[in-house]
Amino acid sequence: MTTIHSDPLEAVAGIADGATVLVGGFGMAGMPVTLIDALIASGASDLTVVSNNAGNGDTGLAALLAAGRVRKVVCSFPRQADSYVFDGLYRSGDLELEVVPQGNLAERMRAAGAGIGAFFCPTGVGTPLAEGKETREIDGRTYVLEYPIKGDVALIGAEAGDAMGNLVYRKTARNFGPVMATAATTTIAEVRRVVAVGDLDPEAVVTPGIFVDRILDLSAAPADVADAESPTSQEVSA
Amino acid sequence: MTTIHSDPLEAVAGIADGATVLVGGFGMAGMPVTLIDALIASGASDLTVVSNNAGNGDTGLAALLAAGRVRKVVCSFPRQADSYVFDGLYRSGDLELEVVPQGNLAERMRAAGAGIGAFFCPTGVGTPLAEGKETREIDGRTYVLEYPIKGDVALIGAEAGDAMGNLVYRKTARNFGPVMATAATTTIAEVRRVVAVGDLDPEAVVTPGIFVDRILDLSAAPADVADAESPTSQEVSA
Amino acid sequence: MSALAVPTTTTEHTDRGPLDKHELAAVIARDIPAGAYVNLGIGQPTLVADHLPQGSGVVLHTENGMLNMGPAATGDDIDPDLTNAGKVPVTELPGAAYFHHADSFAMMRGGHLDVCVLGAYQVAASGDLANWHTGAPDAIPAVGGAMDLAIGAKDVLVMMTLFAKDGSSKLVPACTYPLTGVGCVSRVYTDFGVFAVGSSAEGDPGVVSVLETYGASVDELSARMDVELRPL
Amino acid sequence: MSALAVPTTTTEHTDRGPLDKHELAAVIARDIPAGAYVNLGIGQPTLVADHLPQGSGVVLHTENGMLNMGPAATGDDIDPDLTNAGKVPVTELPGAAYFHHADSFAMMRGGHLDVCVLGAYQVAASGDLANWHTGAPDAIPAVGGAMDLAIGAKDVLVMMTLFAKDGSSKLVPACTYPLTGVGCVSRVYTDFGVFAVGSSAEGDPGVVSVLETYGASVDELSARMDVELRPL
Repeated sequence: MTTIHSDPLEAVAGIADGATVLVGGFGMAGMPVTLIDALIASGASDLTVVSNNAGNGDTGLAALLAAGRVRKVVCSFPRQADSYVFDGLYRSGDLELEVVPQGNLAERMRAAGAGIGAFFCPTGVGTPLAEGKETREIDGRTYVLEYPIKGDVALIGAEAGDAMGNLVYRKTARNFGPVMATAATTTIAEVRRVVAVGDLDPEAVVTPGIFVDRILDLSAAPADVADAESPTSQEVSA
Repeated sequence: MTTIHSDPLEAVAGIADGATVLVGGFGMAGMPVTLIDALIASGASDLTVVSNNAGNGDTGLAALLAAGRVRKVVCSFPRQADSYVFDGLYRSGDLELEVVPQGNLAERMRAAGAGIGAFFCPTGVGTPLAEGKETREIDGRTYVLEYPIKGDVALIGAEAGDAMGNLVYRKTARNFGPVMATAATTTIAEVRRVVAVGDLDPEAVVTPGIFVDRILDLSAAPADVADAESPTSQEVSA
Repeated sequence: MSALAVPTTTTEHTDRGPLDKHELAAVIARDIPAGAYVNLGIGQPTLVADHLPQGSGVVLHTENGMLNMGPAATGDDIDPDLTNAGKVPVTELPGAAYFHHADSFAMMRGGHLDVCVLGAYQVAASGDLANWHTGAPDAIPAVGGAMDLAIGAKDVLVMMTLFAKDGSSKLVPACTYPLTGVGCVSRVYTDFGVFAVGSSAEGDPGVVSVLETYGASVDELSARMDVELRPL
Repeated sequence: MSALAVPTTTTEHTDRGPLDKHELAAVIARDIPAGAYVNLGIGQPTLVADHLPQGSGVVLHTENGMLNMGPAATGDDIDPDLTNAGKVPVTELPGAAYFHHADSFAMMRGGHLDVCVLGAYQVAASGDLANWHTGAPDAIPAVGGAMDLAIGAKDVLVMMTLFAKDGSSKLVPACTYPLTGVGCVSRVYTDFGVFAVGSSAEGDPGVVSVLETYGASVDELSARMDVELRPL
């Protein structure tokens, strides 16, 4: 069952302190900006954030980090030209970091969503990122054993959704969204528009509704989260 | 590079004796009937066939089996009401059988296509199909280690394709096609129609052309394989 | 993880039962939570769809690659490209989605389905399931999606007759047929009653909780079974 | 598996070279087989696209989820939803396809790409690659897709200057920087020459085959490098 929301705070209500939050997007493409702002406003803290990057400038993920809500970041590429918020917290020891090769990040979340217990992966063999990990030679090639990354919550951005929870994306903004949607107990998607059930071509649905718990309809949401009403007591199972 | 063919024999040319052939379809939906007939006509033998079923009646896979071309079948469900060709060959000891749970069949081919060396899977734990296989407890659950199934050739059916090799499917005829396309060295698809490059919505392409080597255009193919010309010397790398 | 309602006391229906397969399908349909994602196995479990109330919001999954499957197709609606896992032509409801086999079974294996309803040869008190092979030496093995389905939902419900033709109970202390899955069944729906098994059963391991009986009392059923039954 | 043409003899170009980055990109583009599926890494490797001949049929992959990527977008064509792996706005060519990150990296890891072109800090004679981390103790580690790309094509080509600013060779007997991948590079394209390494090199392990030189002879390069060079 998918619920449709126009209030961003209601859409993120119930995210518990200590939760692992998967955050979609690659650069700004597919980044669930409104949901991240609502997560900041919700007050949840001690979070583990799994995302490709660790925030840019002063907004979005960087603002979540700056607000002191994040205990650990799991990502492939934290260091960027304008990742000064992350850089400062990391250097001061206030933020834990796990660096994961980008494809392993995706595949480990895919494994979580697909019920795979662990998998032997050739990426990173013989590098510092495989140190201490189990390896095995299979058919003459060496692999590293990698474990699933499961989220309590996924926050993703999509192009359009329907009341069944089905989602479609747009161009390379698709990136991590479909994978994260499968890997979290509760998946929350912000979409540019909600369409009537039956309007999405069943052949072209990228994320079937079974993976989507809540949809935030950006076309109906207030422009600023601060204008939104206070959250209801809706619960997220963690 | 994808090539488009109107001659079924040309489309399957070069499949070597002893090859492992992945054959799409679930029941008749998505079954590459014309390619299978062409494979029979090509004379290739000593094949290992990986498919969900092991043929029905006297046509398609059953005809391939009846012609004595298959050494081993890897499938989830060989025994059906009209699988008498398979049944006879199996009981007489003329055909080797590996039964694989349907989801493991799909996931093992997915692993082959995705470069995964092996994966821990919860399906079949404690059953006869896991006997002799490595198991491991991870986070309190027991898993069986499963290995990839790679094909030399995949024969699949799709709805439409373009000269880039992009494919779309129709309804539940999609089934194994997209997975097998990733898991074989050479993928050959029969399509009901070939469309101009640019006519397929890039958001709705299910199998990107990188996975497709040859397309048989059924709308341009002769009605009967016997009417087709003899194969060229085109080679399939195995 | 289970979303099934659990009754507080055992009800012995002496006014009705044993149930026929349609009545049993109705009982299962009654227990499926509104809005659940459900896979109905091949054979009798497909009857459950006929008894889901209008507006239940239940979404049917078929493992050959579809969500929001509609009823069986008839006449001109029959489309060879659109079948269920039993290869029976079906229809598509608004809001459907198609996906390939690896994605479909990932959906199951990943625990995203709420309920799966399966037939069985035997179910053990521990929740072990045997439904793919009778173990006959001359039988050709064929598993299909049975093992994937067995572990592929938050609640795996079995729909079967309680007794085999020879009168022996199919709900047993331990399965004698080859297993499909270990400890995977949460509830067993039969013509004579509904039972919670495995981790869904209350109390000691190996003891089956009786939720309801039809046409027989718990004591009468106990007398015909080797497994220990316990009312709620 | 490699589809790269291998020259029969080493050519020492004394009339040109060392090459600038555009000339080097043209040399790489010349060697990419027609119709190849190619991933061009962030930075200088993207220059290779400018030198692919019309009608080459080369299809560009970007690991953030697209095949048949077009040139960089300018002006009104800039679309925030359509970027390459360097987050630079790009365009879409007819016949493009989009897919999610797990599918995109499965495509790489599964060996479906023909060629990947990457920058490097160091490459070893064995084909080991170091291009993600200088090992500086205060550096914040960031790998992105580097390790996935390193093992993600039938041929991994490195594009780099042969010598570091301090004059030391970046083609080395063994990498001193943290590795990105082991034995994964097949060919190294530099301003001073083109080298086959690892399993692509002919002869003894640890010896580098020289395919071409630019503005220097093999002997002149050998004098400045610790790795053993061998002409074809």
